Amino acid sequence: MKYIDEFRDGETARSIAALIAAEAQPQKSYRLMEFCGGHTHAISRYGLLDLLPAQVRMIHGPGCPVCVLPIGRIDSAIALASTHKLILCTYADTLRVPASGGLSLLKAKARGADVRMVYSADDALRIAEENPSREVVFFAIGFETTTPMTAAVIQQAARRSLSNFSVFCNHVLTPAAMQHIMESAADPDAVALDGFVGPAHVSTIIGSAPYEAFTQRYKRPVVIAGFEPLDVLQAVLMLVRQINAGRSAVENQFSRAVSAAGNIKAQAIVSDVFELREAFDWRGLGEVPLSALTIRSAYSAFDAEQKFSIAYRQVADPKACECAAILRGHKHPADCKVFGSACTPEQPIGACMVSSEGACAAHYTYGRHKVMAIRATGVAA
Amino acid sequence: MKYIDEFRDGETARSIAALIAAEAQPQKSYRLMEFCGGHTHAISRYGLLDLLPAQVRMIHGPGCPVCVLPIGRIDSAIALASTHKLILCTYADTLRVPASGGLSLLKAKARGADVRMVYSADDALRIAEENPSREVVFFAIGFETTTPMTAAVIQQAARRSLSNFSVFCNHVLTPAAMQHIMESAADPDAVALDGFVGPAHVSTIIGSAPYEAFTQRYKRPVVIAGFEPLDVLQAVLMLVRQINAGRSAVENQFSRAVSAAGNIKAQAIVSDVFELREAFDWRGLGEVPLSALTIRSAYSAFDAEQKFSIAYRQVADPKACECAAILRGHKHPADCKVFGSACTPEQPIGACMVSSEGACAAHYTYGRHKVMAIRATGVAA
Amino acid sequence: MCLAIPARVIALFGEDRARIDLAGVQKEISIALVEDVAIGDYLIVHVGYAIGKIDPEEAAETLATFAAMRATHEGALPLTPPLA
Amino acid sequence: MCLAIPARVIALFGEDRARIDLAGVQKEISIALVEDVAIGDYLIVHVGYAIGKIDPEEAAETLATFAAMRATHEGALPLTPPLA
Amino acid sequence: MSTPFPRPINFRDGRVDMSHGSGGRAMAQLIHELFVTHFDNDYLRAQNDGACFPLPAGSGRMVMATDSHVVSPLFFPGGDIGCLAVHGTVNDVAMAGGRPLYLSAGFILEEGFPLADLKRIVISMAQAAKEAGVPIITGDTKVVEKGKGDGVFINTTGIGIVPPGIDLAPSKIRAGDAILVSGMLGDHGVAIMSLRENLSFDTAIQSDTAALHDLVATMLAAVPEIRTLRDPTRGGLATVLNEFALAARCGMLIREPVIPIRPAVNAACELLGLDPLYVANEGKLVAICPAERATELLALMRAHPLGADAAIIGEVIEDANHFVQMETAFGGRRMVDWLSGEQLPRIC
Amino acid sequence: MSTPFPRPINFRDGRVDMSHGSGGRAMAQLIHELFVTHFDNDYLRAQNDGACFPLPAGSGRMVMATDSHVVSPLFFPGGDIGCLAVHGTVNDVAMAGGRPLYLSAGFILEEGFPLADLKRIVISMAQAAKEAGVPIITGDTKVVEKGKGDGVFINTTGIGIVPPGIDLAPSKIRAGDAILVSGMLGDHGVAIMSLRENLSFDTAIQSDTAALHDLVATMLAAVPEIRTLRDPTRGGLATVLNEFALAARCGMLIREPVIPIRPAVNAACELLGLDPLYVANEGKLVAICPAERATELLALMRAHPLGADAAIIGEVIEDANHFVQMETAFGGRRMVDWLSGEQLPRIC
Ligand code: SF4
Ligand code: SF4
Ligand SMILES: [Mg+2]
Ligand SMILES: [Mg+2]
Ligand SMILES: [Mg+2]
Ligand SMILES: [Mg+2]
Ligand SMILES: [Mg+2]
Ligand SMILES: [Mg+2]
Ligand SMILES: [Mg+2]
Ligand SMILES: [Mg+2]
Ligand SMILES: [Mg+2]
Ligand SMILES: [Mg+2]
Repeated sequence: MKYIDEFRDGETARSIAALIAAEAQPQKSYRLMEFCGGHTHAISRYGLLDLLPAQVRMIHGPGCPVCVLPIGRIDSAIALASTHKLILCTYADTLRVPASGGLSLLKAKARGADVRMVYSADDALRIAEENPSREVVFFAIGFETTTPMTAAVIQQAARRSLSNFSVFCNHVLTPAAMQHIMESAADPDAVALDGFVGPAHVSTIIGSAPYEAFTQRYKRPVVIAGFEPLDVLQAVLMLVRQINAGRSAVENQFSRAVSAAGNIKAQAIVSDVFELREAFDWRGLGEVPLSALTIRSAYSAFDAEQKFSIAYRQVADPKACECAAILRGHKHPADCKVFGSACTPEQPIGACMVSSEGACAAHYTYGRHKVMAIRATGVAA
Repeated sequence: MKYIDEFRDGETARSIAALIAAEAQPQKSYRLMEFCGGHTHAISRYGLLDLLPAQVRMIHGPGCPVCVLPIGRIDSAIALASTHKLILCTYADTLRVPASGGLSLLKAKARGADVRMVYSADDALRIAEENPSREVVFFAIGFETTTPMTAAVIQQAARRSLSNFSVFCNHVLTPAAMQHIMESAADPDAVALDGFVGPAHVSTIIGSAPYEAFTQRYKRPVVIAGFEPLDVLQAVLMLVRQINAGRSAVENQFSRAVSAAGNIKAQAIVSDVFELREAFDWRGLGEVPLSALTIRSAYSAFDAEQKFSIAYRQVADPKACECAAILRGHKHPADCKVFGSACTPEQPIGACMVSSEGACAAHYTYGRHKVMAIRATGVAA
Repeated sequence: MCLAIPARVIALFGEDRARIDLAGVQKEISIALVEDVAIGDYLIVHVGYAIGKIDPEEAAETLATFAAMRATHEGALPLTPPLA
Repeated sequence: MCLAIPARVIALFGEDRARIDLAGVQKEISIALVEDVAIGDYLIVHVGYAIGKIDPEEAAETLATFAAMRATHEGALPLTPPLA
Repeated sequence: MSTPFPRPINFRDGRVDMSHGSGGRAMAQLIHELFVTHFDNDYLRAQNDGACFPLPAGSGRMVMATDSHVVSPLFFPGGDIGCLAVHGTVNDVAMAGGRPLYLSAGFILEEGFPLADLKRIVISMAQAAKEAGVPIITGDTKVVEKGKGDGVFINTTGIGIVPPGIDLAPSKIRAGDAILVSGMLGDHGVAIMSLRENLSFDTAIQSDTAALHDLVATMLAAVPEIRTLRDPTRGGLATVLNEFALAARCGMLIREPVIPIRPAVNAACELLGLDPLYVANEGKLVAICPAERATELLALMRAHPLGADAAIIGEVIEDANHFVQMETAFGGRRMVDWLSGEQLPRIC
Repeated sequence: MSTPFPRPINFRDGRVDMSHGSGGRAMAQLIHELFVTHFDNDYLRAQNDGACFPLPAGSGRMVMATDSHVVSPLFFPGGDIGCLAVHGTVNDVAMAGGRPLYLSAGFILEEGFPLADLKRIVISMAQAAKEAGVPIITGDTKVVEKGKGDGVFINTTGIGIVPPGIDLAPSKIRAGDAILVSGMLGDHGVAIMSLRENLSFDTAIQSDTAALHDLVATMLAAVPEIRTLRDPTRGGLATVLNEFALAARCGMLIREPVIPIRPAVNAACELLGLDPLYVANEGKLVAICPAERATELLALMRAHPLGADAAIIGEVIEDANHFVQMETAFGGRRMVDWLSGEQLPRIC
């Protein structure tokens, strides 16, 4: 597969790794947060950690839209499907996210709620057209990458005057979350992160420019990277080099798909339909100002939150869960007492165990053999 | 079972039969129409014909509400369920009645129509209350016996202001059909029937009085009989005696349940809700004036014919079918060329093969061994 | 025809409901269409409603007639002839 | 996150639709979010929509960098150590 | 860490979801903690996709029988779909004259089905299998989406060994043979119908569901001349007799007064417009045997707890039309035809 | 009049209705004109509720395996539920080292299902059974109401004979053993997914559904030391290896670059966010054999038409955690865990 296979070559990986090993200074610490679950996935799936020297540590960020969806919003989605007896369309990713009372959308479906898995926002629109006598809500989640499609179907619904279709919008914003991670510490300068691997496809949409303010303000380098393993390794090398040089610039490893300005057409569609939400509750991170989108009043007829008077009720994250610390880079999944025992991908307790891109799930699924080995031998991570 | 078993005693039957044999005059013909399918059923099921002398012949009348339901009205019921996508509630008896295009309610159900079998009209009302967002139509069929329940649920629906419930009324009247059988011949005096076994439970409701005009006008005796085999035999004996005496009175064999006036309370409920329909198309008989009921304007909100603008389209009975002649006593099921070959209870062609009470179905199910024997030996019936 | 069967009333409830028994099978039915129902009455039950009552005296009379006929013509007719 | 994959455009239809091919797997997608799509382009496909195009020159440049790095440090690191 | 299932299944509040049929960890856990635990035998514990067992010793033949169980409601007076699924197939093996050896069980679960109900059913199956002495040695679990199933369907397939000299077949039926039934007819069907919404009535009647292989073994040991056996399940006695008549190209004549039917079953049928001859049984059999052995066979059956109400109900006759006829209690004779369509409650 | 079915079934426009499961005339006719006609063997013609067959001669053991088939869509590139139902159970018998002898078939039909489709499926089953040389000797038909099934479910149960000396079991697996697969992985699952509404994509990939008993016989004849065999159906290769690891209390290490997967299967998985190791196969097997016999076994498999793309993909290792691990094409190592939940298409 062109533009895929070339970026998965093991020989090249070892060459880049050798450069990283050569250039990373032994006494220095390179704590790099890959913001995005796509990178977390690549790191776990390809075993990239094995290729990095000990002083280069990868920290999994909150960049998985499924993981960060707060319990309260899943509860609302379940209530829409169960109480209002409407058709709730959702990407499969959200089906197993734990909600209150041991529920999830999948369990609500098993209890009779009409929850339909869609592969594209278009399918939700089609379902609404095929079921004119029933209300259809699209449970929209995702970062900037997934937002334009939701905007496009809302525009279409408006054009077709579809009265039984609406969107429960949960789209969130990457730069705001990155900023929050820095801001939420008492002293941003002391945050235990030395650089960021910037998201691939989010940046395809928003461009590299939005990260400039971030690097300037927080003096941490950001390297936008593709999701293939060589992309990640090259980005790590680029970060190591910036850190060595004391620089903190935005660099673009994923130049084959990301420009400075991003996808202008998609941005225009998004800003026609959406506007900034004052604040949004992120699972693990808590309330983050200006970190999400809401539907503009011109399209309020398609806003499920208004149509069905959805009132958000904040639900505390489970006590035992260390996600908040993990998502901020303070802890590792293996540090959580319930990892792999009470908390598993089958019965996740916290956000990070939900999607295969969550920090804990990725570790459980792809890296558990190492954690187990570590536990067995008593060696700390 | 008290009031049941005593009326099924074989010894007594043979005694009554002996009296009939003794009293029926050899050269005389006693062509007796049991109007009602209930009697047809009893005759077939208990093999009563074996107990009657040759000159006493039983002729199966049109007294099976399922058999006489015309194709056009089943078509309308299917259209309600299929085109209007509503819930059609029906007694199981109607499910297999053949409609146009090889359909039936059962086949429409198999093709996705929401057809629900109910045991009582009350169930239809309950289904309407349980499905407030859907239209529910009760496909009401039956003679005078089954009409009061339909009237009662319409009254209840009105009391509860149920807006999603209506009735597709197909209730028909016994005396009108009996009269039609006499009238439809060029010369009523020449009709090949010498007496009538009058219906049991219909008469429980309407009483014996309504038959007086009939016997006076057509000079044919009517004996109202219960549905147990001894009831039927006794009624036959009573008819033989009247015919021998040249009398044509209304007599009541079923005096344990039928009075002259009938069930006044039920009659009142019926006449509150229903009024005479100008004419009704009977399968096999064609259009019969004043032979059915329709919902009064005070209850028109519950009249599915008005609510869904059901236009009756007459559909000709199948060519090969001899039902019309059979129902008038001119022919016997065995006279039909397709009996038991193209026309079977599984794939009925005509009305009389539909319900187990139809003349042809009763013969097929209970008496085929004799027809077959007759055919094999070439002996005419 | 109209499938209907006599069954004995064993309990009366409000709202025109009664419980009937037929050889150990019990069912709740509506008695909205009949008047003056008492426990012990035999009701004629059709599609979940009583449509009438059995008059025990009339029934007894009919049975008496049968008995009389039986006395006159005991077993006078043979059983069905064997299959043709 | 944001599962997206580059695939080659093999046909263009009206209403912003295109057909893409990925190693013999073909699918119709929406190109409503991207401009100037030509047959032969590699589009980045996410949930049935193209979100951007691969710039072949930039891709070539990245691959050239890789080649250069490979030349400097061939096979310099061992495979993963055996299971602990 | 020797199990991949760190948390036990919640059999109290849990529900079947699609993951229980995915082949993944949730499914493996369900199989281990429910099926293997309760069916409890070495064959299942071996965790193969099939079970190996010793080739039966001796001569004779083997028999294989299968039935899917789709009964609704799942729980009914006298039993549930679980024991029914065991009895149904054990009986089909027995009707071939076989001594049942092993069963397989295939579950098709509907998403959302309460795990508590599933557990109850599995325990009932395990109990029935144990009582019958026929282990469930292999199985399969599938989960279908909500609305594409009906709670649970269970297929059981059984194999057994038919002793040498036993060769039952309806084609062996001859005119003059006696027709026997092992007990009261219609109990199962009436027990099921009493629970149906819309029909609901109260009765003390319980399903007769039972495993008949021991009764059959007793019968065949004494009267190996038995022509054929069949359990009158769906479609009841009438259907079995029509099947026999068609297969043997003969007629059947039964006598209504001697057919054992409980008064309450008759009453329920009167109320609903049904004919008890067509109502299902799950613990009864119909036997055809040479007339001269009928009395002896009857006595034997009556001595067995599952045959206490057995009766000789009629005889096989010659008839080119293969009709089943009945002499009524009343003295007439009528046909007992194949069932047309489903037997449904009638109003007329 | 020798048949009670005066009019033939309309297999062109007809639909399954409740009467086809009632036990009555419509059901008897369906069985005669469809199942008995197409499956066509003396066992079925005998019209018993079970089929009797000769006790297999010789020594050795027998095997019994069951599977219900609930695949959707019912017809797919390369096959349909009919042939799949035959292959699926023939393969389970074969995986135990058995030579399949007989099959049973249990149909659960949904009211409204087109009889034309049913006929097509039955003909496909008959063809597959014939090609495999494994007759379907007994069956069962149930009809469920519309909305309580999904067109048709088919349970097949098979029995076979395991030659003396063959005793396959995952518990016999030892560290050091070689892991082999018989061909390209993931074809069936991808062919099915390509037809799913919402996902629909076009590919030349066809289901690999096939009966593997001949391949297995060849393998076992030459290398009776094979430890165990399994067909990686639901849950794919990853699931089989995890099952083996758990049962044998060992670990597994496979090598990504040598696992045979078609580029189009990989591409489809990339598009949908799936992992081909978890995708279903219906004509492939996984074999574990002592390392020293692996090369010979591989050569044998490759010489068979159903094993042309066979490969040695890894080895059994010691591991107290019973993990399955994979050396990636890339050079790293990762776990190949049990599937969590269903494998569903992802957006992230
Ligand atoms: S293992 Fe579970 S509970 Fe612990 S931090 Fe991760 S998600 Fe939270
Ligand atoms: S056998 Fe059929 S076609 Fe002939 S008269 Fe009777 S119902 Fe009509
Ligand atoms: Mg069977
Ligand atoms: Mg059975
Ligand atoms: Mg049976
Ligand atoms: Mg299986
Ligand atoms: Mg259901
Ligand atoms: Mg299996
Ligand atoms: Mg299988
Ligand atoms: Mg298998
Ligand atoms: Mg069966
Ligand atoms: Mg369905």
